[in-house]
Amino acid sequence: MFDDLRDLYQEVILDHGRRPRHAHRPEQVDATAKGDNPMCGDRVQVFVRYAPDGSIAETGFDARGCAISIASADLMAETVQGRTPDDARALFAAFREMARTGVCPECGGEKFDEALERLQPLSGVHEYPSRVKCATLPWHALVAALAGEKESTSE
Amino acid sequence: MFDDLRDLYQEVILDHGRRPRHAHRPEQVDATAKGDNPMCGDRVQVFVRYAPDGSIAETGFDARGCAISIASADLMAETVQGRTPDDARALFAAFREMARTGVCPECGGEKFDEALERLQPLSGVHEYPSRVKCATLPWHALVAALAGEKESTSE
Amino acid sequence: MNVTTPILAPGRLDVARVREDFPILGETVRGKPLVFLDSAASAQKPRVVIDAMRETMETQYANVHRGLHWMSERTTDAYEGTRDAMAALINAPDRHEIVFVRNSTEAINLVAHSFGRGILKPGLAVLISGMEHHSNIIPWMMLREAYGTELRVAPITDAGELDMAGFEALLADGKVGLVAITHMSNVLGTYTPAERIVQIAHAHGAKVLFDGSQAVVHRRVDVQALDCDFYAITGHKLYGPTGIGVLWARRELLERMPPFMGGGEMISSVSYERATWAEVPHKFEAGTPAIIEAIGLKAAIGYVQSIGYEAIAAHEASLTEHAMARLSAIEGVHILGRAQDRGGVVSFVLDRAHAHDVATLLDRQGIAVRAGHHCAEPLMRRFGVESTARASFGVYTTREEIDALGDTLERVREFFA
Amino acid sequence: MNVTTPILAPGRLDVARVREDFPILGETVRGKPLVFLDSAASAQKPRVVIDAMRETMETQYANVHRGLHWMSERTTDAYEGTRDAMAALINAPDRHEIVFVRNSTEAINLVAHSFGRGILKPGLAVLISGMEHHSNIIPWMMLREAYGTELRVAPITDAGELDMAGFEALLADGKVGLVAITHMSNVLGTYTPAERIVQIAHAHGAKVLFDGSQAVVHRRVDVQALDCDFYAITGHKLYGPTGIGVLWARRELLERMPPFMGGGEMISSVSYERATWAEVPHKFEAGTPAIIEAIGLKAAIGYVQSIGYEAIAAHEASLTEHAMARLSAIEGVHILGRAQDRGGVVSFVLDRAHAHDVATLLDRQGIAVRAGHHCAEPLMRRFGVESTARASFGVYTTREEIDALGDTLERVREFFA
Ligand SMILES: Cc1ncc(COP(=O)(O)O)c(C=O)c1O
Ligand SMILES: Cc1ncc(COP(=O)(O)O)c(C=O)c1O
Repeated sequence: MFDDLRDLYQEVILDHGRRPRHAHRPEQVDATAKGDNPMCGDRVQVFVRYAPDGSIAETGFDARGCAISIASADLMAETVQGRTPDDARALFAAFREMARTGVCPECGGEKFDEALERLQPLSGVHEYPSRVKCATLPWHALVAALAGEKESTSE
Repeated sequence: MFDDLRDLYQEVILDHGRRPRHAHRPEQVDATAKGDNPMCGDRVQVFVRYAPDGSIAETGFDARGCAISIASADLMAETVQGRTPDDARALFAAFREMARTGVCPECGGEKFDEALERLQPLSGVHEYPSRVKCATLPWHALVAALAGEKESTSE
Repeated sequence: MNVTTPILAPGRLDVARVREDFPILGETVRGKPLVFLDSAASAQKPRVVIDAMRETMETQYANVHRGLHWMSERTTDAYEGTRDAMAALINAPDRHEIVFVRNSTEAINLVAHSFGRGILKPGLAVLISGMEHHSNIIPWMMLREAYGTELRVAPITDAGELDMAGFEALLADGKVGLVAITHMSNVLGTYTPAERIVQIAHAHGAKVLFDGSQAVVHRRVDVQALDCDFYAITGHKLYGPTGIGVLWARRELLERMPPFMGGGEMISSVSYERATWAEVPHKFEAGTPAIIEAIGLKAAIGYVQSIGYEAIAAHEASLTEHAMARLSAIEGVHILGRAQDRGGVVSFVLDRAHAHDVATLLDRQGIAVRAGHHCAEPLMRRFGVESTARASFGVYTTREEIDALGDTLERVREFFA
Repeated sequence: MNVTTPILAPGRLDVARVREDFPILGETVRGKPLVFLDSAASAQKPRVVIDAMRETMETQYANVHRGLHWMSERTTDAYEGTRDAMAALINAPDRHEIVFVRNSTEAINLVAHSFGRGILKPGLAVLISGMEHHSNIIPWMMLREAYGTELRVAPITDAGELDMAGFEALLADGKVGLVAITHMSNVLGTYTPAERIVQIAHAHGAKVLFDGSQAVVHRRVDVQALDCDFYAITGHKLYGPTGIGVLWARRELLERMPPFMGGGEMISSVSYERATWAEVPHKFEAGTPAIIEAIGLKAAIGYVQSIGYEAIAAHEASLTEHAMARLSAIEGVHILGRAQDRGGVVSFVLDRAHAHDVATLLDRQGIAVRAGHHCAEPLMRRFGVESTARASFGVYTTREEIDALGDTLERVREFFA
């Protein structure tokens, strides 16, 4: 019955949505920001710990929301680890395109290939426009944290 | 071209609209009230002088408005002269019915026959609903004056 | 059911025939027939409403009032006719008590602004309940902010009913000037005991406003029998167009209230020094009104009356009973609110699944439900949830649609198990 | 004109083909073909608008925002699309600057309320002109009453133009916080010199609101070129539905302005203690908006653009020139206003005949004109009249219709001679 929905709720999403690996506050927090989608009530706070070279050493989060937003936060934490803030932003741009349209032909180049493959299961949201923000919300919060802001919205 | 319009603008209306006989303030004024149609800007003030027996000795008016409202004020002044306030009110009820529907089958009885015949030229307004108030406005003011009020609206 | 039955046997609603009146119900969504269970957010429109609006624009349209020409006179008659129709629908004693607004949100804001600042004495309180829609919360918070009016909140029980003892206690000090309460909750389906609310409130010197956004869709409202002071209605939930709603209020209150907005159509005379206001209700209707929409609303009122509230209430009661039973039977489904007197709105949560995910999975099967806080965040908090899924019913809802919801929910549960 | 011409040769309007787009123009009134010269009060609706509304209700309707289902998503897309269309029409830099309201009256009231009480410092003044519609007078009088804001009125010349020296003089003391002026008079047809007004006002530290109710119907409006701060638009004059209008405002102002009405859709989070507002423009759009009407308005915008403002302006200029000449030639007819820069609105009085009587006689021949004070009493007084008759033109108006007006007026004159 829900075979078509497997496009959206792939096993990896259900799994990360149910048992997120990064849903916690790191011991050391260098930057944090909240994201908030007033249209549906999803809320997330993202925590960042930097490595001495300024790259992202660790990301954690505290989220209330649907399977998609939690899975997205969790996969985000995995894929930005070890990246510079600039690269994390570029990866977000690529991911956002993918979430909106289902594909991202001109995205990133080699250095993002593996990350985007990891994020690919979330691309199914493009068929459910009101869910796109669920997937991008944690990223908005991350980008706000990297910019030293306290809040973001997914608008 | 305007043959049909003669129903509405009969000669008597054009005549009374152009040269009203009662468009003045009597020397003695026992009661007065203003009427005001905010929807079209027509304004009229009606003055009443009572006879010693309490009947209407004289009615005058000061009006700004269309031919219909002025003719109606003038014909009103003619037809209420010498009547008791109660009869003037009853005549208004009959006239209002005529203005709204074009006829007034159950109206008044003998004592109003002549007056209604005199007012009959105004019955054409019933085909122009927004003009009905032009014809009834002076009457509203008269009735307000008879009741000792200062203002009325044609609503 | 006999095919020769008239559309509506007395007290009985022939849902198959009703559905033919709603063109949209033939649509498919994601390849599946539309199952529209989101009528509490906004109802679909019957053909008579669509046609009334179309015909107005095609054959008889001009701006209303002030127009001394045929098209304007005819349009004015049609537009003003809605006032009569609405007055009849809710048994208002006087057609001048029907004020046209955009929606019930504006109706409540109008009262908060004009009655709140113009009549309510400073220092008095407004009493709402714990199950209000934001539209009946925020205007009073804004009034508190601007004017110092206190805001009190009557508690609700775990069953989702108004706690009458708690309600009365909040009136005890005589400082409540206005009780503003929903007549039917858009989340719990609860009907509040309107007559008793009014009796108690009036006994304590408070006026009463009902937010009738939901109630008037489902049962007969008689403002004289209720004896309330204000009643807010929104057209788009009553099978009418968007952009049109109604505030009913007692004429003596409307007379005393200052206008809300200023502009064309609401004045009697204007100089730069002074303006005098038009008679009620025009005093509250500044600018060109929603003419075409009012005319559409009249058609919607006629439609509802042609079915009859008895038949509507019976139909929805049976659907609701069925839905409560069907959904309760699903493991992990929890329904919010178990009021004795309730209408066709069922909110629920499913263990291990977020309401948004539930809604998306249902949508995939063409089933439209709402998910979120339903503009009632404080109520969500009261029940300890962030959001719920909500199925809501209208005249066109069928038992089969509820079965489809139930069956699909079973699969959703498995999906997230 | 060649029959194979596309509907609209560049810069040229084929009125016969335009008329086919308006179903109502085939109607008769009192047995005569309708001659509709009352577009300034409200325009007729082209088929694309009627169809867009009908199709929405028949095939794709649900409440917008918050809906996680297909119908709601599609309706939201269509509704939000109007914001983009309107932003493009008036060259707004940011779609979030388009706030949906009921009509321009509400747009101006919103500014008077939120900017007036929220931003404008107490003791400052609002400067309007002597040719405003009541909708751009009363809100400022109400603000004066509630908040003490001074109200100033810039004089106009006998030709019906803004007296620029007088205007500037009223700004000299630096106390004017807002200039609120019509972009085109609904009585005189005058276009005000918008760019100059803005330059002068800004130089004196005042913000500028234009009442664009009339102007945007007839010529291209570019809010960035004008450099104004607020612009008010009403949909029903722009060939769109009733019940929908737009306030455009600079985003930084909207961000700072407090909300006008409270309710659903305009909040970010709510507890009884505190509410935070949604992003602009949603902060100003409480409650279910006029969804179907917004979608209709988008169709109207598309229609206007498909004809093009150049063609519209050229067509209306030629009609206006013809009308001025034709009516001036009639003995006893006096036209109000002789502005250099004017649009398709001609107000006139006829000696010995009251405007209402004129309108009724014209109506008898199927010719619809407006008669009265046109919601501009102070302007009437300025010209020493109680009321005027007014003929106003739209894309569908023909030279022949103006001739019919002229010929009939000749007879009216004789009738009252
Ligand atoms: C110049 C002007 N301003 C304001 C308005 C008010 O428009 P609306 O009634 O649509 O709010 C009108 C039209 O009536 C107008 O012509
Ligand atoms: C109980 C209740 N009150 C108020 C509203 C607000 O209605 P509207 O958005 O039409 O103003 C709604 C619907 O959303 C409602 O269900």
